[in-house]
Amino acid sequence: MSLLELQGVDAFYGESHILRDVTLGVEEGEVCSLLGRNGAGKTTTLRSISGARPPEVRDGRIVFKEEDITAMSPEDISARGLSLVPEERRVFPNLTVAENLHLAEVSENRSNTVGRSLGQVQVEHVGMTTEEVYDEFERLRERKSQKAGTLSGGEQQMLAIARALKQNTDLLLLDEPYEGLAPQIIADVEDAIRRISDSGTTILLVEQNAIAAMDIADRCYVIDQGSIVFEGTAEKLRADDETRDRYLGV
Amino acid sequence: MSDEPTETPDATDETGSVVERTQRELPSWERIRESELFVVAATTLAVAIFPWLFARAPVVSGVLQGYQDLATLILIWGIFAMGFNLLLGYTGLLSFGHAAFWGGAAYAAGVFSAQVSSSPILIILAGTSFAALSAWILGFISLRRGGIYFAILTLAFGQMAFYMALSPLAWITGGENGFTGVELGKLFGVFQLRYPVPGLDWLVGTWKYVLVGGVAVLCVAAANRILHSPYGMVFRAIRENDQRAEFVGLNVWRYKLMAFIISGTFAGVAGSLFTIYSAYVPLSSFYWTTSGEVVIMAVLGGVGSLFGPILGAAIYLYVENIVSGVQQLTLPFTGPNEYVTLVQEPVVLMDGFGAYWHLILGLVFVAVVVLFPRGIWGLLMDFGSAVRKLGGGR
Amino acid sequence: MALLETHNLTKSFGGLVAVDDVNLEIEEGESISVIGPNGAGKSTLINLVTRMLDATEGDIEFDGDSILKHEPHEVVQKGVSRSFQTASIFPELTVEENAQIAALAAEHGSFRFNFLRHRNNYGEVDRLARRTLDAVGLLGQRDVTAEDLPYGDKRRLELGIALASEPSLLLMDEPTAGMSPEETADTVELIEEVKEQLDLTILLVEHDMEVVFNVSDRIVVLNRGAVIAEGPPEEVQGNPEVQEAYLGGMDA
Amino acid sequence: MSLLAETVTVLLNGLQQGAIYVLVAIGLSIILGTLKFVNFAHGALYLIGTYAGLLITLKITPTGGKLADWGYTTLGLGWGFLPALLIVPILVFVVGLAMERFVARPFYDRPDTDQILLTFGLAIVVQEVFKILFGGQSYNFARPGWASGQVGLPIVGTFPEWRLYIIGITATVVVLVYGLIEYTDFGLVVRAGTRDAEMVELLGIKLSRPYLMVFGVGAALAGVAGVVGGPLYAVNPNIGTEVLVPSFLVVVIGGVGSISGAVLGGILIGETLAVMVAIAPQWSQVGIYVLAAIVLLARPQGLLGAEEVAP
Amino acid sequence: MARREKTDVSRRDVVKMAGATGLAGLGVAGSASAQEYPPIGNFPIQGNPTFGFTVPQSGPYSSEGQDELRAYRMAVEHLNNGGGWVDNWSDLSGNGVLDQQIEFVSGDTATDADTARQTARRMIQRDQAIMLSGGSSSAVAIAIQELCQREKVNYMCCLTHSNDTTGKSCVRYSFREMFNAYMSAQALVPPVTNEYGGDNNFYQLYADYTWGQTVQSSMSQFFGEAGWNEMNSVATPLGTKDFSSYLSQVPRDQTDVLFLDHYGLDGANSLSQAKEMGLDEDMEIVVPLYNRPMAQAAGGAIEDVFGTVAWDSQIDNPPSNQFTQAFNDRYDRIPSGPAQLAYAQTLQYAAAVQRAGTFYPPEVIKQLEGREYNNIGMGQELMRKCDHQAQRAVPVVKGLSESEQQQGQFFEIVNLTGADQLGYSCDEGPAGECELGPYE
Repeated sequence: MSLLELQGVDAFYGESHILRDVTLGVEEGEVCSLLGRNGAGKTTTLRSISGARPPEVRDGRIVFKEEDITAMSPEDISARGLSLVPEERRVFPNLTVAENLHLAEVSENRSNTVGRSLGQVQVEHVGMTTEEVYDEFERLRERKSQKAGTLSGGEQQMLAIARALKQNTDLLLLDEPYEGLAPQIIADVEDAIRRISDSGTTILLVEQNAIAAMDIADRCYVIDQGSIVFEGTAEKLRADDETRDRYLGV
Repeated sequence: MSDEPTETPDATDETGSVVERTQRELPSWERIRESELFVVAATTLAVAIFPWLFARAPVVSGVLQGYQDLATLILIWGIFAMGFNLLLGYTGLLSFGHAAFWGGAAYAAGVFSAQVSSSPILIILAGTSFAALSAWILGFISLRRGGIYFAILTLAFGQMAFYMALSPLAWITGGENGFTGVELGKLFGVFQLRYPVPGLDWLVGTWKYVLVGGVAVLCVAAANRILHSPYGMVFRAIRENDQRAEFVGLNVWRYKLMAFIISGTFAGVAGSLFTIYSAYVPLSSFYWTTSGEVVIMAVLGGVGSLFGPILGAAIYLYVENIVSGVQQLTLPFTGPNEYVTLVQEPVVLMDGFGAYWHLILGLVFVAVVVLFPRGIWGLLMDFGSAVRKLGGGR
Repeated sequence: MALLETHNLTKSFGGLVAVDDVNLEIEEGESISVIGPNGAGKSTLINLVTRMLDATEGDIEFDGDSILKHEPHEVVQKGVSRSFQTASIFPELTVEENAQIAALAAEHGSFRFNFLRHRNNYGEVDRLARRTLDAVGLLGQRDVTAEDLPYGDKRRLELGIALASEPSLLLMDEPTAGMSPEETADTVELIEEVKEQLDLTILLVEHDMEVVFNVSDRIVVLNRGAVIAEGPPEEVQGNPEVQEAYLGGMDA
Repeated sequence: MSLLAETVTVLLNGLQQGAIYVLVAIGLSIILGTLKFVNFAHGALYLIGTYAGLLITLKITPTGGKLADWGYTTLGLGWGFLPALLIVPILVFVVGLAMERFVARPFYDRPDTDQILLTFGLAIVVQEVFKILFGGQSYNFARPGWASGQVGLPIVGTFPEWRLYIIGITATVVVLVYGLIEYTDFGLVVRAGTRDAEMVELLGIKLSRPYLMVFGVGAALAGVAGVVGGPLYAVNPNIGTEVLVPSFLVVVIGGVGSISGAVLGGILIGETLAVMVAIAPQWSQVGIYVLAAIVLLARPQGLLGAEEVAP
Repeated sequence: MARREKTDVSRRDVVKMAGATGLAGLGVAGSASAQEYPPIGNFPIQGNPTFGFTVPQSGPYSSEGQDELRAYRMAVEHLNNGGGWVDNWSDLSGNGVLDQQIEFVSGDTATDADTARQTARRMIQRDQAIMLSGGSSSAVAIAIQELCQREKVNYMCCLTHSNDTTGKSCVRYSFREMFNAYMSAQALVPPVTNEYGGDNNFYQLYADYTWGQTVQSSMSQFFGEAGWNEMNSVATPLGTKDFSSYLSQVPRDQTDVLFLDHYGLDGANSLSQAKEMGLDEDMEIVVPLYNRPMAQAAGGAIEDVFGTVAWDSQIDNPPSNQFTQAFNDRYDRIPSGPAQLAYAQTLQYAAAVQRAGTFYPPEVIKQLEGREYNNIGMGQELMRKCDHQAQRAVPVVKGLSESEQQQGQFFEIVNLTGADQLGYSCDEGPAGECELGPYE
């Protein structure tokens, strides 16, 4: 069975029906990419998976490590080894880089908060140590006592990814990590994602920058108007001119 | 959705015009109730029979234990609460400083009566103008901030007025003793306020009540008109979505200021009437508890409606003045002093019941905030329409 | 002369430059779409023009006058109206009242001391409100409380409110966001209709290409706050820079 | 008395008067800043703290109220002041937890206005319950014997020992709370949650518990204020509301959510009172409101309020 | 204050007029004997005569109010059934007043003038009270007596100490048994100068409202006349809770005696804070007017502090002892000063009605005016006609230490300064400002 499965998910923002019968699966160890135009429902999918509200999932199931996480709170889902690097990074601008990173660690000491509901689920990954993170992202080490709000966009993106890596992540959800970044920086981020993937972490990458995403992904889904319209390997998508043209505009 | 743009409503939507036609043919109860004439007439009638019902009617007044002056006081606070609600209920701004306008008007009216003229009408005008002016100044400053800041700022300014009257201005306000020099002349130079109304005293009592009642009807008419003027709609629009109101091109800030001034003016009318009513201005009219009381009245009665706050004022004052004097709470129809006595020996539910009046009001208030945001008036309306539905009506 | 002009318009939040030195000209009667990837500064641009945000640098001229000194409601009074991305309506008012508020502001200016005049005396406001509701196809639902409308109709009402302000320039922020394909098609049709009917100039911010290509005379492409391309739809579509920044990737 | 000595005495007095407001205001401020909850019932927590302190410290004879009617001739434990200083904050902390869970939490999503109305009503209820139980009259909360004397100070001569203790206790508590917020994981979560609650939850941190703690800590601070402030004045059911209004001023002057802001605001209010008393006593009460108005108009977010608060 | 007789018309006058137009007024009935006098206020009485007692039942003086109410209740019981002083007063029968059983209503003043006036209105209007009594603060008393004058209802003040009550705010319909600030000062001079010497520097802090101001000016006047030197007197605004800033300005090395002219709660706070600052080590402290709630709230701080009280159960004379005894028998507690005032004032009124032979208020007033009596435990007294102020003895007390205090016992009597050493003529002091207003 897949690490993560969405089975016929219907999600709503208030009254507007955003996801329609979305079914997809992410296999352990792969880089899976969810592509689509702006507003196609990509972010909604990620928010549904990670437990953020809204959207409201009214139908279907979300299964992670063979456990139904559909109705769980974000912190419980996170405790099971699923981390989200959200759109626009969402680092805490009033905290220093070190504090931002440390915050991710705080969540590891959560035996008192979610221990009971965690049950027998095995936590396989242990988050990186701060040193490992700094080794990965040298720039952050230099800026560690700086407030995150003063970092550049690329640095904030690195920090957001680093923060997720510090958790015991089995599945990393990346929401438009390249958004608003300069090309050189995009290359850096792409590099980092590759290395993370190589180290064994499963990744679900959401992008509207289809070409960049196809570059890195093993498998792709394309979503349009809230429905999955394509599923297959990156090669297959590259070969499918019609889909690319129609849904991605490339 | 039709393909072609059309000009006439009927062509676009037939059902709409059908509905309209039925409404024209069969004016519904709601429609009558909405009409301005009906509101004023009903208010006049209610104001006219209220003191009789409350203080003199057989049986009813005995059960209610009311008295003439309390009826007058209820109308005065009713005006205050109704005006306050234009701000809280309709515009969505919670002020904790309306004592400044009530008290300011009361003192201004008192000082005016002693120094300038004892004509009741002029006293009311003087007090009201002073309140409107104060509201303009305080509103101008307080409305720079919204939400809780607005509540705290108004609270602060109200308290400032209190301490001003207490000490630095004691030479004119009488400080702690209050202002005792109120002079009251004849209404229109003819009617002594303390005299009963010839021929109608069994109904309305004194000229004082006629004055207060008349002003109350005018205030209801004015408030009703304001709510049915463009302002009413703009106020509600601001309450629901002030950003959108700004972006349809309305000067939201000035409308908020107007709501504040209008509600301050109503507070001023009420405060001036209070001076006429009591011939005395207590210092506590400036204290923040006065602001708190009007908040409680408005919310208790129901912020969503014109009359809710008046009902709230009636309930509050009734509990404060009558229920607080109840020494023993007994089961109805038990004990010798009931109109219908079933059991001679009173069944005492609670001793020293009156002492709990403030606590009871507090608990009811909390319950209303949590459970019935539309207040007791809203509850009654819901109940009324439920009954009508049961009776087979629409 | 252009209806709306921006000169070197710049807006930065802290270190981030959201709108970078944008020079824009919109001629009267034109329909312009602003497109660009997420975070390109499209919404910020609209917020600047409607004075929701203060510009860091540059100037905005509407009808030949700078509007930087004006409050948002004054800008609306001058004829710049906007619709919001999420239906920003007055939920507890009826549909008709929603339109009347905007009509009132259009007919009576931003403020008036008319608090003792009955609303029945404002026939012209009613007429404008009804005409607008008719234009957006909501006249039949005019007595419905706005929050009870289905989502698509709420967005329609949102547009109606913007139109009832009698704008000469209408700014629309993603009018089809969250709509089903059918609703989107209806909306496109609606936009074209009202544009014809009401003789509007339109500035549209949109990500849905279909909508953009259908509605626009001209397209402006923003990327990281700056204009990278401008021109008729076909031209922009073929522009490699646009392809790269917006549609494609770095090695497309 | 020399001008210098007088000045220093006035400043010291102001510091002490401000200290109580600081303690109450910090709680108000962090609850408002973190939970976005407006607590008009915070004064009631002060009230509870004072009565609890009184009853733990001393044995009193109720002379009014239902307790006296029910035949309680003496009340209180008479354990002395130090136990009260330890127990009361814990007690009020628990009250605060209950308040968060059953009062505040259901209202987090309601508008500010509803929160104000609810807590305003609650404040009335608490005050009335105390009035009914203990009567409306005042009780003497005697200062502890070991602190009722005078201490010699340079320049000023003597100063009441208890008031120095108040300054000391307040300073200690403020430092502790500051440390809690700035240097602990709990504080880190709270600061992060203030900015972006959803992201904190996405990081796997349950916020309901830190929120509960924030409310509890804020309440406990009001409890501390009640215990140390109680002996300064006669104890009666009105003290809660009396302390609330100036404390709100402190919060808005200092800036919502800022501990150092609350400290600065409290000291400013205290000093304004003290200095005005020395210069123009008639205007002393008016002075603090004028101060608040000026600060708010000149700097709407408060003196140390960093965040641009929504208008 | 401006005169108001021109515009003032009582409701009963009006009823007459209404009657003349052939319409039922507010329901004039009454006995034939009552018809000798024209209707005024709530006269003639329908049914049993009702007294209205306005006491603080909530707020800071509620315990005092409860004690007053006990005394009022006892007074009505005694009037109706005999007992207490009623047995000794020749005017009173112990069988009601004018053979009518007295009923009473009570209401809360909350020590707030507004509430008090509202309560008084209710009693006058709904309960048709023929006489009101009560009050435990000057603002309340002044507010109610002003209303009583307008409504032509007798008012018997209870605890009100301000000069204004029988000074510039005096009214025809109100009488005060309680002494005023002026007399407090006079009474304090002999024992205080006796104890602390005749040549002292004194300093005053006074509450900045009429009561405090009258205390302050009275203390300045009489201690000045006694040869003391006033260094300064500083006003503290009402609402002040923390007096430390004021107290720290008192020059310790030069001041011999400090007067704290604060009442009740404020007095408790200022006195405790003065002690806390150790001012008592450098100077003596005087609190011109004590009451029980204050003593209770100040605790041990009142030790050795001079002041005056309305009355104290330790005063040893037959009426005082008799009252203490009766009260103790009835309620099993020691009565407070205001309780004695409440009891005495009710009986005084009833006796005046008996003498007048009618409840007709102007006649009752005439019976009270200029009355000399010696039956309430304060020596020979005179209820002055010119300002309705009783000229009577004033008890001077000293606070007991905390360990000596017990329930109902907070002071020791130092002196009962006699009426002959107190008072002022009708054209000086507060009386000089008094214009009583009309009888009818």
